[in-house]
Amino acid sequence: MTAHLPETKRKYDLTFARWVSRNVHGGDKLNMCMQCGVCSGSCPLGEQMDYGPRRLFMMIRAGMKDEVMKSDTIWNCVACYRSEVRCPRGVPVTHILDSLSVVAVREGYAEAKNAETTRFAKAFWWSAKKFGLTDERLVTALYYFSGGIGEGIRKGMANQKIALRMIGKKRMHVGMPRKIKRRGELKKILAKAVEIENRNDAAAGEEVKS
Amino acid sequence: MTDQNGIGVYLCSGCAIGQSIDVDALSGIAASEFKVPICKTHECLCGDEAVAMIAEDVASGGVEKPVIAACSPRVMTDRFQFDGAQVIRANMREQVVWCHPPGDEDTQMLANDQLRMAITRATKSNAPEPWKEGEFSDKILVVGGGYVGLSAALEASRAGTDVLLVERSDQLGGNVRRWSKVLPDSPPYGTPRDNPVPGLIAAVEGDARISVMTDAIVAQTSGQPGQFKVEITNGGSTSEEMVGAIVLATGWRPYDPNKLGHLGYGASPDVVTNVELEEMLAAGKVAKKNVAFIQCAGSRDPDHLPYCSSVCCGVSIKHALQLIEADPDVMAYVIFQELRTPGVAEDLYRAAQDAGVIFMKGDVKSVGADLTVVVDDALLGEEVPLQGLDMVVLATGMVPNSTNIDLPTRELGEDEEMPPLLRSDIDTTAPITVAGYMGEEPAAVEKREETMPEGGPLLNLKYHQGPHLPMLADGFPDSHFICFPYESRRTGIYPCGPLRRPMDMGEAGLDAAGAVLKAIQTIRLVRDGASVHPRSGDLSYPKIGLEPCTKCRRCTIECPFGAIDETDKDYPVVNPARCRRCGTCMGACPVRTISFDNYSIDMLTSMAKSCEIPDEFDEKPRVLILACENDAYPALDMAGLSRRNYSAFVRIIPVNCLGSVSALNVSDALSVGYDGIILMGCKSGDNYQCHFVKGSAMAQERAANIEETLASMMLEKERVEAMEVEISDAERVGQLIDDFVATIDEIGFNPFKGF
Amino acid sequence: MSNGKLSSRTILVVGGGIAGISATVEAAEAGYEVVLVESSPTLGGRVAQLNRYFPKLCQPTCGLEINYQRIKKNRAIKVYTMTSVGKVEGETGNFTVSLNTRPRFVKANCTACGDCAGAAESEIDNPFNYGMDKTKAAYLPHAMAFPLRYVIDPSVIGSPEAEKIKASCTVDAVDLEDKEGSFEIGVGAIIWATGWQPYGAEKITQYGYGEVADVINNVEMERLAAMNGPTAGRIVRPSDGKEAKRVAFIQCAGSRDEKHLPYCSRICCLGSLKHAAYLREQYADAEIDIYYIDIRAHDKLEGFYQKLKNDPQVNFIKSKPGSIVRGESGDPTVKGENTITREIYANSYDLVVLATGMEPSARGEGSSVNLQRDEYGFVVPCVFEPDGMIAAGVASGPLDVSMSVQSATAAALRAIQAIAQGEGK
Amino acid sequence: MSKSYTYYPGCTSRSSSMHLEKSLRAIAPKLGMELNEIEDWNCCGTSVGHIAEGRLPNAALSARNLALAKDRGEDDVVTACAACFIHTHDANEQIREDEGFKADLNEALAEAGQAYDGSLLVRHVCEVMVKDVGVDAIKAQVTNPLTGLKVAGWTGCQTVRPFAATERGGMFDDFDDPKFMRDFIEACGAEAVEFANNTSCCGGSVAVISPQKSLQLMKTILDEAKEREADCVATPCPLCQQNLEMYQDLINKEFGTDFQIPVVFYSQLMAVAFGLNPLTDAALNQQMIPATKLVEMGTK
Repeated sequence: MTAHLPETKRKYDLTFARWVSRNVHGGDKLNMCMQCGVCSGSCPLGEQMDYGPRRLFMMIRAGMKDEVMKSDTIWNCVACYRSEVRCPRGVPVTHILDSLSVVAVREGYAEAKNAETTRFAKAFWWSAKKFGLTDERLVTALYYFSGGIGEGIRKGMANQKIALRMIGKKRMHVGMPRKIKRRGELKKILAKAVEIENRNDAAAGEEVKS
Repeated sequence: MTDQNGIGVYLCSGCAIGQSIDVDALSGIAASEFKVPICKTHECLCGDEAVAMIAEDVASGGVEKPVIAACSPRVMTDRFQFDGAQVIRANMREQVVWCHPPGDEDTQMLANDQLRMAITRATKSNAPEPWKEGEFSDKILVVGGGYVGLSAALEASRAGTDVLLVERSDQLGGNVRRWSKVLPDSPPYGTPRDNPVPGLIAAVEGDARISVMTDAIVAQTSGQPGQFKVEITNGGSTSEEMVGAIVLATGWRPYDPNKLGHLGYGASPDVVTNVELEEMLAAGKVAKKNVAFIQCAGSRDPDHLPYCSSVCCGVSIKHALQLIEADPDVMAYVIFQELRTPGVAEDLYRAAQDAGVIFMKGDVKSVGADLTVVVDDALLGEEVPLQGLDMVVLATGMVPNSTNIDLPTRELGEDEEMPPLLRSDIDTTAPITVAGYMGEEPAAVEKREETMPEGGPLLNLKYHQGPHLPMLADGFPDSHFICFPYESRRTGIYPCGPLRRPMDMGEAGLDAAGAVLKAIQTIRLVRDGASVHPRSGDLSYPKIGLEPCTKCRRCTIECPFGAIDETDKDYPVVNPARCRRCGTCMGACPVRTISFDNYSIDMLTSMAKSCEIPDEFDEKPRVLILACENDAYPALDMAGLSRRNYSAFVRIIPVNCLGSVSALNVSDALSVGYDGIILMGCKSGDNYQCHFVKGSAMAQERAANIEETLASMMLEKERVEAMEVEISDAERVGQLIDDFVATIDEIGFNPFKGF
Repeated sequence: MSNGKLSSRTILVVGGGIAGISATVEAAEAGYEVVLVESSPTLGGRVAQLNRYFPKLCQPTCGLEINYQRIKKNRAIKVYTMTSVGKVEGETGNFTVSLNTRPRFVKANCTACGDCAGAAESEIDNPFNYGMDKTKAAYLPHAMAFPLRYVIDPSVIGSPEAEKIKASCTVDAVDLEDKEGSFEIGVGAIIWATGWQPYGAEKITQYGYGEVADVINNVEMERLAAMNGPTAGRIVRPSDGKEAKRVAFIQCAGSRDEKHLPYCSRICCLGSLKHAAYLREQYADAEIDIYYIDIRAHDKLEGFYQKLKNDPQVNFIKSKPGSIVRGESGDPTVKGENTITREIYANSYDLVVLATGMEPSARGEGSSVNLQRDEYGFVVPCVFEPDGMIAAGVASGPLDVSMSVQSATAAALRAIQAIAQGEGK
Repeated sequence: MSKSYTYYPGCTSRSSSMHLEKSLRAIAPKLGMELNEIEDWNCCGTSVGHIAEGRLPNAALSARNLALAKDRGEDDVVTACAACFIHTHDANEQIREDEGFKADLNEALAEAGQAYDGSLLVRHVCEVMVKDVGVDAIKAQVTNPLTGLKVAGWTGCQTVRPFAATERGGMFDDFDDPKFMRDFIEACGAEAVEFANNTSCCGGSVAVISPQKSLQLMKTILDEAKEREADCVATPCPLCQQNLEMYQDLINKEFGTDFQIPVVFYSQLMAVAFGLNPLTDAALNQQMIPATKLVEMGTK
């Protein structure tokens, strides 16, 4: 995948902000942010974020591409939507953070620092694509082990008790994973969607370069 | 004994008056002491039956001055209005029975004196003859042909009034004439709208009621509302016009950008002001891609303009929107401290955000010749050099044209004094105080130096107070700007628009209409010889007996409204239509030769003297309260309404304004045996509340002067006190009175008692 | 008036707050007959409920007193309280307006002696103090009420108490049979000065108004500070009467918020600054935090802002708080992000005041009339084309008192123009 | 009168929140709701799924479900899972409003011979209960009022956000202080204790990835439930239920507390209150922390 993000030469070079506005889902509403701080002040994990949504949005305006893309703020969103529903200007905070995380992965910013989430996402996607359903046991296991055998065992052990209790209560499926019937159909749809997504990305990249 | 002809006394026994005091005893006083021919008692004087009774007495011609001894003069005013009669009220309810114990000897004595004072007032009061001399003009002079002046002229014309519009430059339209777009004042609030000024100019030029003079200045203004004589100089020749009222719409000028070197003005031709950009936009496309707007360029800056110019945030937003509309690739930055788009103008802010304008909060540290703007970015928490700009716009503020910048200050005549300017209405360095009395008195703060305004006067007023309008320290004309924003201290002259305070065009348009209404109203009232606000409709006016006059000029100097001129023989001459009937002149006159038909020093003194002063063996001190009728007197009524008891040793006389109280009233009262005197008025100082501007201040000054008199009479200075109360001080006013009476008790009785 | 009509030179003013009163006296003193109708029992509107005006910190009743004197002395003015507009028919210069009256149960011959209140036993929530205290069911709206005339609350009508109240009146001013009524007048122009109401703070659920103790709104704060308020001017917490020394003000509580009031209400910043001044005077050790987005102290009001900004005990925190919750100690706790320091705070206070905004009054007057309103419900002011329907004061937009008077004075002129136009027809 | 709804159960209905599914199925007939499952539905792709392949492939998952639902011919799609609701509703709204997005997705759907135009309305089952069924109708079904049971009604975040107070979200409750859980609890005859943490977040999917960040959030919720002496916490959200129940031991270990607070679904409360079998119908046998008092109430 090609790097699409525009180069920013200096602070408040608006090319990055404009790119975000056009290419990040909900990014067009970022303009409306008036830096009131209600988002960061409402976030359950606000204290654990390096910048918090408000400052992150200001940094997007200021063209601070690398800092934004490397920020842990986009990974700590718990998707409670509290900031989004409280925002006086209707900025879809959760959607924007979500979409920024996609960009961060695609542009290669996320792997190193936020491998946890991306690994989990990949495990999750693997299950959805393969079976059409999320198999919690397999997704969890795959995620645990995606960090290496050692880490997998450590995490697995830590949660083993929970897993066993879940299984005991018939709330975790064991045995062959459940699957949807027309998996072939789904596979075709998803493959096409990926193709279109890449096509659109390329077009967006062209736009930036021109 | 004075003349009792035409006096009828009507005593009410309702509202607990009858149960609390002996009304028959009052009746006896009217008959025996004052020999009043008619004295009637009724259990509900405000009822239909009793009102009809009084009306009949008035109609039959026997009673010209009904004295109503019932409730406060502030209530039932409409019930006790009788055509052709001068109604005098004795406040028996709120200030006697509602605040003093029933059946008490002191309460009765108070009631007796209350009646004595009212009857005395009646004997000393004549029906006012209104002043209506000479020809009156209905025409309105509008000075200034910009947006506000044009609006005012059209507003007046549409109300059926003739207008003379005078503009100093050679064409109409003012600052806004050359602009392309202006701020919106109607929906959609987020879209700049087309400039209305060309349309207004056409409308004015096509309006038969409006005559226009350009290239013209007002060389002199004399006379008074209804009869202003205005000399207008136009291209070397001078003509004289008679007008009824004046609307001042001389507008504003941009703050001098040459004083903004610290924001890069002058360092590069691409550092421009918002006004310069306005003209560039009107001239055509502005080929700039990266533009920064620096807000508060000169405004909100103690080294430049202390106030917020109100419109600059909106104007920069409008400019950014215009630039982006012409070229969507424009990058516009607005660097602000507090973004001010109040009210529905918030829509404009949102429109700009939506269009991609970037707002940065922070202080500008420097602007380089290469147009690098260094911003201490408050939200990023770091200093940011904003580079790659090709234009920097300084959002400069508005300076009121409260002086004529084209003219040098007129040479003062030999007998003219420098105009006294009011001090700043708001002193930002003073400690916080709400009323100034609840906590500790704030320490005195040194005021900014009072300076003469730059430039020549606008109207060249031929007033004793000088050719300028009174101004506040921030350069705006004085106004009672919360409740009565149009009240300037020059009756019949109404500043409006950004001249009055910084405002946008929507507001300024309304302001023009408001000023025109006041002008029309004044013209109408003065024709009838009636006062304008706050004593609207008062037909009396000060009359000066020249025989005893010592030409001391105190009346001319002290009149807050500049209503008194001097003849060439130095005698004072009143312009009744300028007068607002506060009586400051009357209080100022050392020889009591200024009085109104129904209000005089003699009347106040006689009322005070009419009270019975017990000798010291009775151990009943007497304290005279001269109370401002607008704040202090209602506060005393409120104390009654809430049944707050206070000392019954006080005798209260309402006055038009404390400014009308003379030092002589005080010495007269002391000489007849009053033990103490309270001058009770409203808040003075920067946040003055006095609707005659300086009544309380005058009272304080005079009370201070009285100290000398007291010393010469071998009396303690504590016997006379100027107090400030507010209208809602019902509880506190009682406490103040009780404390004062306690002080008098300590000092002991006035040795002149019974002298 | 024999045919029930006034002349076409008459101006009807709807709403007796500061804008309506100003429009009335200004038009009347310019020589026109004016009918002023007010739906509540007294004139004065919202300003009568203010303790002081910014920035002079003087008392609103002072200006009201002058205006009442102007009304009392002017025979061209007729005032109808407890009266509202029903239907409007006709056109500029010639409107027929039906006015609806609510029963007051007290006649015009009331002397305000107070005997009826003495006889009344039951109590109602005191509307003057926004229900923060009680008043007798026979009551004077407040000491500066105009007209100075009692009101009997409909809740006691039909009870033996009502008969007792009636019996107490020595001038027979109590009329228990008083009914709703209506009458028609003819006027040439109508000024709508229907004013505003505080935005419902309970709608901003995260701020806990009505749920968290000692979270109040700005109009309630105004009453707390007033000598004739529920606490006789002592600024204390409603929950336990404790002195409110550490106080937070939350700006833009509802305003500048697309989910509530998208516009800026203009007055709230200065209102909170004024409240801070009240506190600073009352308690030497008061500590005040003002949470704001932008302090909107336009024109000369800037000086007042600077004055408070220089006070070390008044802190300005640029932050729109996320929420207000009950803290562990039971005190209201404000949570959010300080946008300048990036600090996430949870600060406890004695009292939290929500600076709620203004919305156009929903009394519904004129709802049957085709007034041109903007998307926020404000009546769009007509410029240069007087159509005989004129907005004044906050009915036309979020204005402060000074601007309301300005707008009302302009409205008086527009009404005169409309009449002149009508006469020219 | 029964009304038929197209129903999307979501993956957890088959595993971790099987008890929600079971109890809902048990009470639905009593409330006149006929739930008709979308045939061969797939995972909605919620949570972090978009990170792996992007927004469009992710939305394609929902688009397939919606296309299949559309074929059933009913106007609404109802789901009981908060995450499924947000994700599917959001995808649906984007398809409805964004023509380009709709075209792209239909291009993908065409691969399987399907199409979708955005015309359905995705609804949360709680919204249906509040708006279509009504609290009174719920109350009318109560034969075994849960008198004396103190319940902390915990709505969580996603059930009401970001859609509850929007036109398309049904305008059924407030974002910050929703009342419907209190109404449901009281309709069942139980006591709804004051619960300030009504919409507090449990940490959501971040809890799976880094539990440490979320434990404090969950502890706050449990603290209040304990302080209010609640017998149990009731929630509509599968993830909330799972997190709060699953991590209690870890919280106890981390903070030295001794929480043993059952966390149940509103549907389980209703099932018991409606007189159904507490273990099988209400599926209380699947609680990791047994809801003993509730079970006892149902077995009387």
